[in-house]
Amino acid sequence: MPMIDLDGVQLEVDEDGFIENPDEWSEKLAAAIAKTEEVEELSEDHWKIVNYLRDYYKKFGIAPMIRKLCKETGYDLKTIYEMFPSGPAKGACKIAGLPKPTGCV
Amino acid sequence: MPMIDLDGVQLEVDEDGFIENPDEWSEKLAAAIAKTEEVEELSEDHWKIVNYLRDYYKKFGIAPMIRKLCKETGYDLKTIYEMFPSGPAKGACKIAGLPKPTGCV
Amino acid sequence: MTRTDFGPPNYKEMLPPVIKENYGKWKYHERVKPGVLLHVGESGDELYTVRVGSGRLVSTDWIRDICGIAEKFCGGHLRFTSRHNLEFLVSEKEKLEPLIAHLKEEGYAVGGTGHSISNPVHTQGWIHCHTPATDASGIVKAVMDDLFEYFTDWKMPAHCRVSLACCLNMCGAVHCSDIAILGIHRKPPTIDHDIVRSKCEIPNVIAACPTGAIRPDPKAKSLTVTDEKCMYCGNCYTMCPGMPVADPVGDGISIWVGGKISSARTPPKFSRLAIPFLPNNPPRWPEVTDAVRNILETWASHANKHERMGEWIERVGWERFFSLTGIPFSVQLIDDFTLASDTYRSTPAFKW
Amino acid sequence: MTRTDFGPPNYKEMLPPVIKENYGKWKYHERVKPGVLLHVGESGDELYTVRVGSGRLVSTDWIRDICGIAEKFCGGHLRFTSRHNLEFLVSEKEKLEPLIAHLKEEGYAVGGTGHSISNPVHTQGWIHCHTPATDASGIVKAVMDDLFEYFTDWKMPAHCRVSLACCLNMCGAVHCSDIAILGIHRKPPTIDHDIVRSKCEIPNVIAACPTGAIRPDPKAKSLTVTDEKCMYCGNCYTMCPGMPVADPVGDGISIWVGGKISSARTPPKFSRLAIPFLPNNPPRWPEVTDAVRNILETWASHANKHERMGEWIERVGWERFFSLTGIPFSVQLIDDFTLASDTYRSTPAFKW
Amino acid sequence: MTEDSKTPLLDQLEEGPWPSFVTEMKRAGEKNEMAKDLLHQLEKSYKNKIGYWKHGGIVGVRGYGGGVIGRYTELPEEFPAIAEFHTFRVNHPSGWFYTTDKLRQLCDVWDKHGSGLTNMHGATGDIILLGAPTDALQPCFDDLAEIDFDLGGSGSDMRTPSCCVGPGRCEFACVDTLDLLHDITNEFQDELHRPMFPYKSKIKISGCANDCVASVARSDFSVIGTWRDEIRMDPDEVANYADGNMDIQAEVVDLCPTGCIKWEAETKTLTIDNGECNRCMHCINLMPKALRPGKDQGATILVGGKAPIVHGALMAWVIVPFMKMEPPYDDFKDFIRTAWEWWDENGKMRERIGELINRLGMRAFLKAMDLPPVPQMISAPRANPYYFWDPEEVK
Amino acid sequence: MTEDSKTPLLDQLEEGPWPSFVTEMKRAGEKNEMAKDLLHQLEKSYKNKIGYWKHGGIVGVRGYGGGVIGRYTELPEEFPAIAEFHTFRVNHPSGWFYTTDKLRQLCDVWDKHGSGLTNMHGATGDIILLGAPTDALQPCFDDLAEIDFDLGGSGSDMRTPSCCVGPGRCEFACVDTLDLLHDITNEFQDELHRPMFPYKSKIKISGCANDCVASVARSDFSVIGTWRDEIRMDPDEVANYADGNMDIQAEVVDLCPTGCIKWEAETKTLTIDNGECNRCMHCINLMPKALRPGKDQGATILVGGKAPIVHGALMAWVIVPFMKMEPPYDDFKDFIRTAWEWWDENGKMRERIGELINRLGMRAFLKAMDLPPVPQMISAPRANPYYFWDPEEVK
Ligand code: SRM
Ligand code: SRM
Ligand code: SRM
Ligand code: SRM
Ligand code: SF4
Ligand code: SF4
Ligand code: SF4
Ligand code: SF4
Ligand code: SF4
Ligand code: SF4
Ligand code: SF4
Ligand code: SF4
Repeated sequence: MPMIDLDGVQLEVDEDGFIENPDEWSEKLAAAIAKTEEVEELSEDHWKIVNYLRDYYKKFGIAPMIRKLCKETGYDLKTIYEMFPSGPAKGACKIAGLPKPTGCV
Repeated sequence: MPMIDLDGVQLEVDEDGFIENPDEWSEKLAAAIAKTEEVEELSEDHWKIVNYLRDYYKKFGIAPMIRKLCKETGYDLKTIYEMFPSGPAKGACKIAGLPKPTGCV
Repeated sequence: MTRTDFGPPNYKEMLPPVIKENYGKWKYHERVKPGVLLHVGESGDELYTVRVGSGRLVSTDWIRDICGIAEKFCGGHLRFTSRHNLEFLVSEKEKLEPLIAHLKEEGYAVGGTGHSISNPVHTQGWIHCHTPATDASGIVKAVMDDLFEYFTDWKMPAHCRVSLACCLNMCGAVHCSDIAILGIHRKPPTIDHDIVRSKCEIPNVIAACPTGAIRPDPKAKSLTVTDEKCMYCGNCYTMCPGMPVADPVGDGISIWVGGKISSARTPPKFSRLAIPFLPNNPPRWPEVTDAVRNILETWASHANKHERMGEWIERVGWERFFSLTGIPFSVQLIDDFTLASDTYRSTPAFKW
Repeated sequence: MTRTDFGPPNYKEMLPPVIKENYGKWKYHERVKPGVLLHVGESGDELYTVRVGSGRLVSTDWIRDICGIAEKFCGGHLRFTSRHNLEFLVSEKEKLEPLIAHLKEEGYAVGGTGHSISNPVHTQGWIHCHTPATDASGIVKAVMDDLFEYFTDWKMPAHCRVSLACCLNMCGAVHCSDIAILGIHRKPPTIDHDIVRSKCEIPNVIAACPTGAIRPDPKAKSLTVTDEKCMYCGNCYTMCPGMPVADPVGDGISIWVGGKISSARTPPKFSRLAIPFLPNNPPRWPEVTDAVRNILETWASHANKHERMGEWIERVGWERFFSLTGIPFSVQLIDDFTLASDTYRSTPAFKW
Repeated sequence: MTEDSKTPLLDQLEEGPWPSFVTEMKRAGEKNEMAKDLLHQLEKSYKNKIGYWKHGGIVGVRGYGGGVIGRYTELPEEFPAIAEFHTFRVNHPSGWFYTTDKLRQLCDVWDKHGSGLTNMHGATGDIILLGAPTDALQPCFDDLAEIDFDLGGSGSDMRTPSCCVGPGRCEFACVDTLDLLHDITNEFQDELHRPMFPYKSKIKISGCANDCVASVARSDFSVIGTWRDEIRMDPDEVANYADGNMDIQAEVVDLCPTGCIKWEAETKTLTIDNGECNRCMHCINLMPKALRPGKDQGATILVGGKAPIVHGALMAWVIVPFMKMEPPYDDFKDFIRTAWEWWDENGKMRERIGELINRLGMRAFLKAMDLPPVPQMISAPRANPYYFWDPEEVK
Repeated sequence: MTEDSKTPLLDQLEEGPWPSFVTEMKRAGEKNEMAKDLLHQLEKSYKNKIGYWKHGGIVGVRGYGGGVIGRYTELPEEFPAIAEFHTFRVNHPSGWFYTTDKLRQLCDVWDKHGSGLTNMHGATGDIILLGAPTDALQPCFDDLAEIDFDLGGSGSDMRTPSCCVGPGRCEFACVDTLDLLHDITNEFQDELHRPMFPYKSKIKISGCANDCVASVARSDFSVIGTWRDEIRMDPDEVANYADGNMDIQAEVVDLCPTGCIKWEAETKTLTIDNGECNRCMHCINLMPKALRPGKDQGATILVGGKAPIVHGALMAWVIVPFMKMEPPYDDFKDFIRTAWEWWDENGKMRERIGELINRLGMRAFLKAMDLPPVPQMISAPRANPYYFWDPEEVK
């Protein structure tokens, strides 16, 4: 089972690097995952998106559709890719500790 | 507006003799309506059906389908017509104070 | 105690002798002329039928009149057809022409056989129903006055069945007619909540709505209608007097074409919407009579022999139906109900 | 920084000179012989195309091999077709026969043009997908080995397109093929609630079920499947790894017939179910190859010239399709999904 | 006539060659107040483009749950004679054959109790006696019973079945439509008179695929006569048609849907490949003297036809491709009973049997009817891959 | 060969005349461990009749949201070389034309980073590079970019569009399919590479109604070339076909779906009533030397085709009967953008545009597209009476 190192603690992730146990998510963990997705530092802008994703997921049990994400966070898709080079699904959702999206983000 | 006489009190009914205000229904009223439907006396058997209709209506907001009525009261349709010569819809439901059935009884 | 359950009169007692004798042993028939059929039995017996148009809404005196005629010419026997025409059954050939002459004299309409239009099957309308969007008998009268020549003559390439129903319940079963005239509402129900509360089985009303436009309103012990989802079918009103849909401005007529019933050549077909709305314009509904005549004559002049309306349209294509009749194509014609996608065109092969 | 969004190679740089010169100015074509087309430009230029069957799943070495051939005979140009065949583009007539000879020598399959079967469009199967009910390449290989004579020769009355998809997602777009081979599951998903809980977007999974068989189970933070409502489409698994449907016993093949794409003569048609289940029997799936051959040959021997599978079936009727092929009619063939009622027969006019 | 001036709109419908219902209403109105008020209310509808009948009404006669349609005007003050104006549905004799005696008796009863207006006939087939007050219902029915006219159906019962003229006057009939109709109407009196189903249920019987009672479109159970053997042919009569003004190639052969007829003009020989004939009736219709249905006759039974409420109109579907139809018609009666039983057990309120089949699937219906699936039931197999397996089968 | 004995089942697929993918796998396996493990895992699937790939996988390259399909074996211990085995979808050049140089470059890149196995091509049209480990993805893409191969689509984006050979080698082409494809692929790079829609969206372009890329069945936007004027005819060549072995009456005239062709065998004259022709291509297909599409060319645009998930397969529907198709194709691009906008705004998760049109109704879609309803959009008008009115219209 692949692992990710969080301050020396090893947490289980799946092959794609998504955390296995959503309850383990923490802001620190997010930062650690971010590094694997070429996001060196989680800026306020990054957090805005990560938090939006988490809130949305908590509320609806799914990740939002891209159009919604852009509309509601105010970032266009280009900017989101600049912030998360691996994109909203692989990058942002992973960092936000969401399940691997099968839908659209 | 047509009226029905209940111990001297006049209650509103529609042209078909269904009571206008369902809240006015009472056992006495039922007996009065019964007379208009050629049911001279409401026997225990009659009441079983009338009560079944009322209970069902209270629970589901509609009159039961005939098959259900027969199954659950144990009377076959022939017997019901013997008891209520004008039939379950025009006779029994009217006596039970239900709204005029548009469905099936 | 009243007798019950004794059933209809026995047809055997109603049959004229020639039929009794040739029952099930008819050999062939001929179409003698419009309105007149000849059936010949294996025995060689002949039976002439003279078909007479009927307004269907008739008085007992009219019935007595025709009884008189039947007694004079047909041994006291007659029948009605499945399209409500009257048929005089003549077993003595020599009485045929006198009967026809008598009928014409008395103003009866002889016709309706073979390649003619027959009596439009129709319904109650304002005469006796509670949900009509139009009248029935009046439009039929206006249309048949206009198309009378097609009833009394063989001027069409094939059968053409015109039917009318005054609301979407379609008691006229217009849904498989060559030309159907259908009353439609165009406004959602106006709700009388008091009536709904005291007189309606709310769950049944909700279930009655084909588009799910009705929702319960438990607080008001009533219900609400989402107007945008309502297509005015009136089924809620059927279930509940508190939801009338009729309206002098909203109500009117739609025209449907291309249905058929018989399996001759092609399977039965549903009628399809050609004109979504024409106004109610009593007493003679000129927009309707014009539309029906236009469709009928366009078909009659373009179709091949024995080609029913729907067969013709399928051969030339609906795009050609609209260009030839000059009927404008409107968005209502495009289906959006359950089987809609089957009616969309999935090919670039169409006509301009 | 990596370059992005530069798009595919420009086709213009890929075209052989003869095409550049005659681009958009081709005048006509001829079918020289099976596998060989001739296109003639308005300029008079000729272009021969030699079509070669491909297994589609190929190694880089194979690509290099064909590059070698194209360099020798075609000035270093080649193309693939929309059905994954390989085409050598020969602008010098004298190289045509040597090319063909070379191809045959090397064991390449020349054919697939005109009234022959072409390469079956197909999918990943057990090679690379997570939802297959069968393999793809293996069945295609077995079927084409069996039908090879129909690839290299013109023995059929018209086109016949065989396609394969290994699950209901139908990546092979088999839904409009003359003969479609489709992998199906036959068991409802087995649910791993731990996975569902931690890895699945439950609302999306519920919405993914075409028949509404899935309900939330809020207590377990998971979901339940009503097995009787499940028709094993696997869409829930697509959405959620906790709901696999694959099963060695349940999985197998269904056969569909009569679809088409082109609008020639008739509009495109959907393929329709002929055989609801055949077992997975690797490596050569004999039940499947037999079934395909039977259908193909029954059609080929009964259809008129230019009559595709679906056109033939519509002409003779499905009842005749079943009696001629000897395929038993099973209840699964009767539709019960959304548009079902359109497929029921509403006429007593059918064949015994 | 001062009377006339009150109905200026309707008066216009007394002109023209087609028989005028307005004239009929006036004739009845001359001796009957109800008919007169009806005329005037109708004039008002014509003026205001709206009807004036109240919703519904439940009235009836003793012992029956159906057969009378209750109706009250919204304007009882203006039109008191039609304050109550209920219609009887009177069960017609098979094939709508009458003796004039019988009709005269009917007229007398109706003049006595009702408006004097009728529909000959209603769309379902009944004699419609149009308008009587509540009090007149039972006496009127009693008098009808006296002359042997029973009521038809209404409400959630079996509706009055009907049939084409069949063997009474048609050489095409492959079923004794009149007899079958009479027999089942009597068999199912209880179902006809005492609503017991989820909704209405209609049976119509046509002697051949011309379907002259439109059964396929408007009955839950459509019975259509057909045959299994070969079309009978009289070659001489074929030749006669050809000698007449019929273009056999164009009118018959080219229009045969299965392409199974050949015509040799020179020898005047018609050949039918009966194995490929689908018995559509077209050739027989055109040459009744020369061609006749085969001798091994029976009926195809189709189920589920209906008007559009609630889910769109349905045409009936082939369920039994062929059933012999001979008295006492036990197979057919069993079939109907089994189907009703399944429907009654599973149907929702106001769900016709066709809708139920659609909802639960043909598979469930065939299973309940214990019928094997055959290709004759469908025009094409399914195009979607969403089908079910019995877990027993998957082993 | 000891190697062989490990794959007894697959070995059987090396026999027979059709090219063997097993042979290809073995060839690749000779130099590549991934290919070898893949072969062995497949053998295991053949034995056990089940696949061994795990569910899904989200991997990719920098800056793109699609283009790589993640895949992991369930049996990494048994088949370690394919523990990670992701595929690239590489955007093919219009019409799948290649120079051998280009292909050789591609092979070299793929041998360097991946399994050495490919699909030429995938069902959508991409070059499928079959299997590379996660770490190899970015370097491989970098090398691909070096030789000008960009990625195609995957996920909820515009998928790699494709087209028929068109003017490249077909005299029937009424649209410059190759150019249009190249143009829009470049135009919509963002939509191709960065999933942003409710679900996938496919565009396919065929030069004529033969639809050689099967666009009508498998694309959300199907562009099919056609014409508005008259079929061009060369009467001499018609006569030549007749002199050859073509039975023009039987093969052409009788099969014309509109019956608009006449053939006089004696004078060898073919007449087409172009007004009634529906441009099905049949006659042109049969006599390409004699008949050609008209000169006023453009395309019909159909919308909504797709495979069966979730509500059953759809074929695309005519939305624009005719659109001129000339560079810079602005009308077409606007059309696509407007449609995407409407879909993106209204679509549910995983709802294709055809399903959305079905759900909201064609009326809503046409309104959003600002298109007038025309009969060319339908094969038949509605048969149900359930239609809507704008309250504005009812006055
Ligand atoms: C009398 C009647 C039966 C009855 O029991 O009342 C009847 C009687 C005959 N029908 Fe009919 N049909 C009668 C209603 C129908 C109906 C039902 C309807 O219209 O609602 C149909 C189905 C209509 C449809 O397809 O939409 C019907 C479709 C036919 C056909 C098929 C026509 C076709 O080509 O599609 C034939 C065959 C023919 O006319 O050649 C036919 C043929 C006949 C024949 C020739 C049968 C015979 O050998 O006697 C009868 C004389 C027809 C004529 O009018 O020329 N009958 N016929 C009905 C007369 C109704 C009327 O007053 O007009
Ligand atoms: C090369 C290719 C286009 C491409 O861009 O790759 C192509 C090329 C031609 N097609 Fe096609 N078709 C090609 C896929 C298709 C498809 C798509 C498919 O099969 O998935 C179809 C639709 C199939 C269907 O209807 O189900 C297709 C339906 C046709 C038809 C219509 C046939 C019919 O009667 O229904 C024609 C006309 C004809 O063959 O007479 C046609 C005609 C042609 C012509 C004659 C056009 C021309 O003038 O060059 C080409 C040679 C055909 C031949 O093989 O004999 N092409 N053609 C495709 C070859 C695929 C292959 O390897 O077999
Ligand atoms: C009288 C008659 C029309 C006529 O003028 O001939 C008629 C009149 C009514 N029909 Fe009907 N139907 C009549 C034949 C039909 C037919 C035709 C047939 O039976 O062949 C149909 C179409 C076939 C079918 O059953 O589907 C028909 C389909 C309906 C429907 C829609 C049923 C459906 O499932 O779609 C309704 C609505 C309902 O049942 O609530 C309906 C309801 C009604 C009601 C009871 C109105 C209502 O909403 O409650 C009408 C009473 C009018 C009145 O006050 O007299 N009527 N109705 C016909 C019965 C006469 C008779 O017994 O002979
Ligand atoms: C690779 C390819 C099959 C092949 O072997 O060629 C393919 C492979 C997959 N398809 Fe596909 N589809 C492929 C062309 C198609 C096509 C054909 C086409 O594009 O012309 C279709 C039918 C047309 C359509 O889009 O409707 C198709 C309809 C689907 C569907 C059902 C979509 C629907 O709306 O019905 C799914 C399911 C999904 O999206 O969740 C799907 C899903 C998939 C997935 C991603 C599996 C999944 O459930 O997530 C498969 C990945 C396999 C793998 O691991 O490599 N694939 N898929 C094709 C893409 C290659 C390429 O890019 O060139
Ligand atoms: S069609 Fe409608 S309005 Fe007319 S009689 Fe039937 S239910 Fe009444
Ligand atoms: S009229 Fe019809 S659509 Fe409108 S609310 Fe009533 S039942 Fe629903
Ligand atoms: S058809 Fe199904 S199993 Fe086959 S590749 Fe497509 S998604 Fe995978
Ligand atoms: S396999 Fe298909 S039908 Fe069965 S539960 Fe999953 S989504 Fe629903
Ligand atoms: S249905 Fe057939 S048998 Fe009955 S009257 Fe019509 S033609 Fe004659
Ligand atoms: S009955 Fe119909 S199918 Fe049979 S031969 Fe006559 S026309 Fe042809
Ligand atoms: S679709 Fe038409 S233009 Fe394109 S290759 Fe096929 S035949 Fe030629
Ligand atoms: S293109 Fe088709 S419709 Fe037009 S003339 Fe040719 S065959 Fe007939």
